[in-house]
Amino acid sequence: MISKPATGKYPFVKCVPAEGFRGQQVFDIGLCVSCGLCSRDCPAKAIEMVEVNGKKRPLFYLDRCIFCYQCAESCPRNAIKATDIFELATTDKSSLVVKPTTTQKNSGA
Amino acid sequence: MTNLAMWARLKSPWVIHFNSGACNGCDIEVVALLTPRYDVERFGIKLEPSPRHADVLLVTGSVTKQCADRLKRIYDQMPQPKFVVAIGACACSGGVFQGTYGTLGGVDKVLPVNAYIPGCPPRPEAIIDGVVKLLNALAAPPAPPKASEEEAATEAPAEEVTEVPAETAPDAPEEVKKDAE
Amino acid sequence: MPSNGIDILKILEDKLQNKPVQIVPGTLGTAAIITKSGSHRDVFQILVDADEKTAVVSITGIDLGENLGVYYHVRTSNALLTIQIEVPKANPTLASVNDITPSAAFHELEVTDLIGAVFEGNPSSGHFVLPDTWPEGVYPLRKDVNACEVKLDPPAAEEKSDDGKLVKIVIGPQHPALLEPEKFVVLVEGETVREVRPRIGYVHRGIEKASESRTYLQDVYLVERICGICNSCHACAFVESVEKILKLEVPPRAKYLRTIILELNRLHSHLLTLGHAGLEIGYETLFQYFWRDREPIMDITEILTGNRVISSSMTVGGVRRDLKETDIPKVKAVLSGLKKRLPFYVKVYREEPTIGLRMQKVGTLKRENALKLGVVGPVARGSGVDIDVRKDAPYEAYGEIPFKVITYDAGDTWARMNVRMDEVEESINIIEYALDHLPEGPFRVRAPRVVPAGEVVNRVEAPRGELFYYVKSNGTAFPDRVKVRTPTFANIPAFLTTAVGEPLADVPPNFVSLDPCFSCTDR
Amino acid sequence: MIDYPLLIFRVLVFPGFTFILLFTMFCDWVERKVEARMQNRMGPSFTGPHGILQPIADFIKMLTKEEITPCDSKRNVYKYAPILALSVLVFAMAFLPIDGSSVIPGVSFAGDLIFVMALVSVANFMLFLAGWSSTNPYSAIGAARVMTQFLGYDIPLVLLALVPAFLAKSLTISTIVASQWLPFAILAPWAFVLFIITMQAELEKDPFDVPHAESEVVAGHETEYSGGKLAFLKLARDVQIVFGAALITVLFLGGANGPVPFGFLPELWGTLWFVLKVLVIVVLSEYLTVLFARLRIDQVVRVNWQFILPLTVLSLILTLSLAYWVYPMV
Repeated sequence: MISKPATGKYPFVKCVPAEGFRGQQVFDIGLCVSCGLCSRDCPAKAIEMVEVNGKKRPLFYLDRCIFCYQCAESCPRNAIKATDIFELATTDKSSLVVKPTTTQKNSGA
Repeated sequence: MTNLAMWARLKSPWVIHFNSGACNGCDIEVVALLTPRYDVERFGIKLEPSPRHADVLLVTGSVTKQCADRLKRIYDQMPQPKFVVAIGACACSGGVFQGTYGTLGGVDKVLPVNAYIPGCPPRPEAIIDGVVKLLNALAAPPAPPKASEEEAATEAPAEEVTEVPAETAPDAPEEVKKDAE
Repeated sequence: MPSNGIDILKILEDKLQNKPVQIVPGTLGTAAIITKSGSHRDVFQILVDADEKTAVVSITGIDLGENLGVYYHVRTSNALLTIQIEVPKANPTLASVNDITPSAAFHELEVTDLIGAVFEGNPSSGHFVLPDTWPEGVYPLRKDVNACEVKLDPPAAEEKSDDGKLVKIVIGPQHPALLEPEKFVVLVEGETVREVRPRIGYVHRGIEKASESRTYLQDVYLVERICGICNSCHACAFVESVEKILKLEVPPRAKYLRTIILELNRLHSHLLTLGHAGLEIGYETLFQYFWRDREPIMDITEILTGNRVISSSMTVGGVRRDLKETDIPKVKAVLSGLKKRLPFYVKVYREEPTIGLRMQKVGTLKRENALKLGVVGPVARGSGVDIDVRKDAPYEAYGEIPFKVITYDAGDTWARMNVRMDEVEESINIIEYALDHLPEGPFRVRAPRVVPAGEVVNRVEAPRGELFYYVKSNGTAFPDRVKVRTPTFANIPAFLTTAVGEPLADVPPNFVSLDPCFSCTDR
Repeated sequence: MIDYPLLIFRVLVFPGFTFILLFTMFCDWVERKVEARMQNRMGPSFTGPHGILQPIADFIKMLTKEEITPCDSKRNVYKYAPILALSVLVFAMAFLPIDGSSVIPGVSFAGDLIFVMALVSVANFMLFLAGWSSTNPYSAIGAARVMTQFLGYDIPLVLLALVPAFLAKSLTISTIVASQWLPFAILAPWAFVLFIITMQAELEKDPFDVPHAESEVVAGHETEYSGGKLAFLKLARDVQIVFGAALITVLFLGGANGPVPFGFLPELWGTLWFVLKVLVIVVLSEYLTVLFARLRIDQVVRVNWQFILPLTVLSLILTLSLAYWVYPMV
């Protein structure tokens, strides 16, 4: 009747989502051709094209993002890649806006 | 004394969950938190049925026009100090439903929000992470100017008993004609 | 008893020879029946007389410019008919068929609220799904209305109405028995329920309208979020509709993968409801156990699609992600693990005395009432009506996979829950069969972004029952009209009738046995 | 002569007020932990070692929260009912010989069993008042259910409490405890089982927790309460559960009776035995709670009048005959 609890150890043990989990996207500015397809196809209007050094680049609003990865699929140059970062919670909404910088690492939280 | 109160507050955040027009995706993840895999009772988090008992309001879903008023009312029914957590893309900003005629957008259009948990839906782990981050932010001295704490300090001073309209817990009672026999 | 083997079109043709009725076979389901207001009542009468399973699946109200189109989608035991009527926008009235088949009542009210067609004989009182303070005469689904700009007044204080000796108990919008905001005013006398008045629409987001301003590609994600529980079913129903208009053949591997994802959806939904029922009758342990065993299903959904809940795996032309050969053993291990636990749960549901006390003879829906109200899914099957879209009109790979349609005859809460209990096992079998017979080949084909003009209807068996989609395209990248009829919408009338006369304490178990999903209902 | 410092110590600290409250919170933790483990969960874990401080944290937190009084509540009743319920229960508890003698030495009098049972009813009535005074339909229904249930189950409860009284030939709690060299649970197991079931109903625990049916009446009579009053209301309920267990211990398990190894500090050992027995009952009752679904109010009432009450009377008759003809011979 009393068996070992089925409770996981999170948050004390890091949780590793299954391979292929749709976490935060990583954008590689080096591959971007400023086509704007990601922004056009985004169902949640979470991607805005902003000017960086004279070129239009995608700006991600993670608070709107529904993590469907349509942007990654639409991108002709695979500039948007998957990660399994999901611990994005924050007490400050403005930290959820991910600006297109040269190389992007985990910027959530 | 304040330390003790703070300790108790951090160790016993009772939550109430309100769906303000979500697709159920976030809601089932919130409920999943109670179940063996995640079991947030470990941290003293309890899901309370009545807003009067709760400390944290978990809101899921873009706020529909029909629900906005209700959401505000539930927030008003909660005793100070109280906190709001927006769970999921819809609660954070309206998500995929931005610009539909039935919704207002994120929860912050209606209430002061203390923590945002993006995701569609966020994993239960992400929700735990969000609550932990909220509690850490509360514990961090000096407390950052949290909207609701300020309100607590200004709007409800020394006065211990706040009068509220009769329409109280979960739903406004229309009338109590039945006397307890 | 007439059931299958009725040639409903022939009967109609025979009986409607002198009426202004035109029958076009092969469009919008089995056939489209184009008629005028007034004559449609005759059509309904013939259908109801000929086939006991006749029920209104949905009514699509559509803005056709000068006219309003009112399309009754009718299900018979072996056909899906669409009765098309046009009424002038200036005077959009037509006769209700509520008295011929009560299954139309809810749908007619919805059409009245959203597009403004008035049904004589089915008067609406107040808004049905729109907010209470929504201005009169503004119908959001009409093309000339910019509903986003409608400003609402602050809500008026709720007026106190007098119901004599009855006590009014308001369940919702925030109530522990409902995970979703929805209001049910229950009038009780002592502890006995005398009337239930629903007020749905708290989750009305306006998705049908919103889908008209988004591309087909974006709409897949939008309709998926109509309901987070049966999300894949919505996505599947929508992409199938688009594929029908495009006349796109989906590769067989994609069909099987879709079937697997749909069944995973059903599995987790059924386990969720079975557990939730435990919560409603105060059996928390049952809830915890079911949800514990539901977690592995979520894990394999994540392996397959990349998210625990909303899979986002359907796309026009196939699925977005292939199933890796290495993942198949993982999925199978989880399924066989669950299969081992099942007999225990079946035993609990069948034999636990307190469950029997709380569920048996609660909310009994007789077979004839189930037919009359047009309920769908496990609710219908719990009342002994063997309707299941997977069998009646097979889609995806269901035509090739053997499975049973579970029916129980009792019609009470207990029967409905047991239908789900048995369907869990069937679902596991279906997934295992699909995994064993997974065809090789591509998992998606490219689909054009612009869809030619056309209109289709499509049905999918969601965990809660028949999910209905009507999609009309106008030759652009944006759909002209998307109409969604969700299973809970069809099942709510059953709750309203069965709750009456029973104790208040029976309301929650009765209610949860419908597996209500309001984000579906309201859209 | 009365030893005042000792008396004050006994009333306020041990085995009086402080001890009872801390023990109640401990039992609350045990309950939550047992429930969690039975449901394959962990339960409170990180508030103190193994989460043992969780109930204290909850209590302190509720004390620090804002108190809201609904404006058309019956103000005074609303305000004092929770604290009265709590004090009545703690007072009743003071009659139970926790460490071998009652909290105030010598307070025990002939027939105090009846008095204690009456206090239980009064406490229940306070809980009803708490719900009734908050003028919320859910509270009102919850309160009405509390009332219905305790009116029904009080009768068998009192009748069953007479079983040990007959066996001990006394209505005095201390005499009942003293005469249990062999616990009455063994002498009259039928009454013991019935008493546990009835207690389960009296304490509103599953399968009889109708007044707390979340899915129907939200939080029942507690719905409107917040802050400190809620803290006392919840505490009163927890004390009630411990009190029920303690009553079972006293009446059927021989209270603080138990072997005293090494022959020193009988009070300490007595308390230990008492606490252990209470814990066993608490765990048992939580076990039942976890195992069953909730009945409907009409079913609860029907169970009482159709089964519990006749069985109670039967068990009383059986006990009487045994006590007068069989046991004296043994």
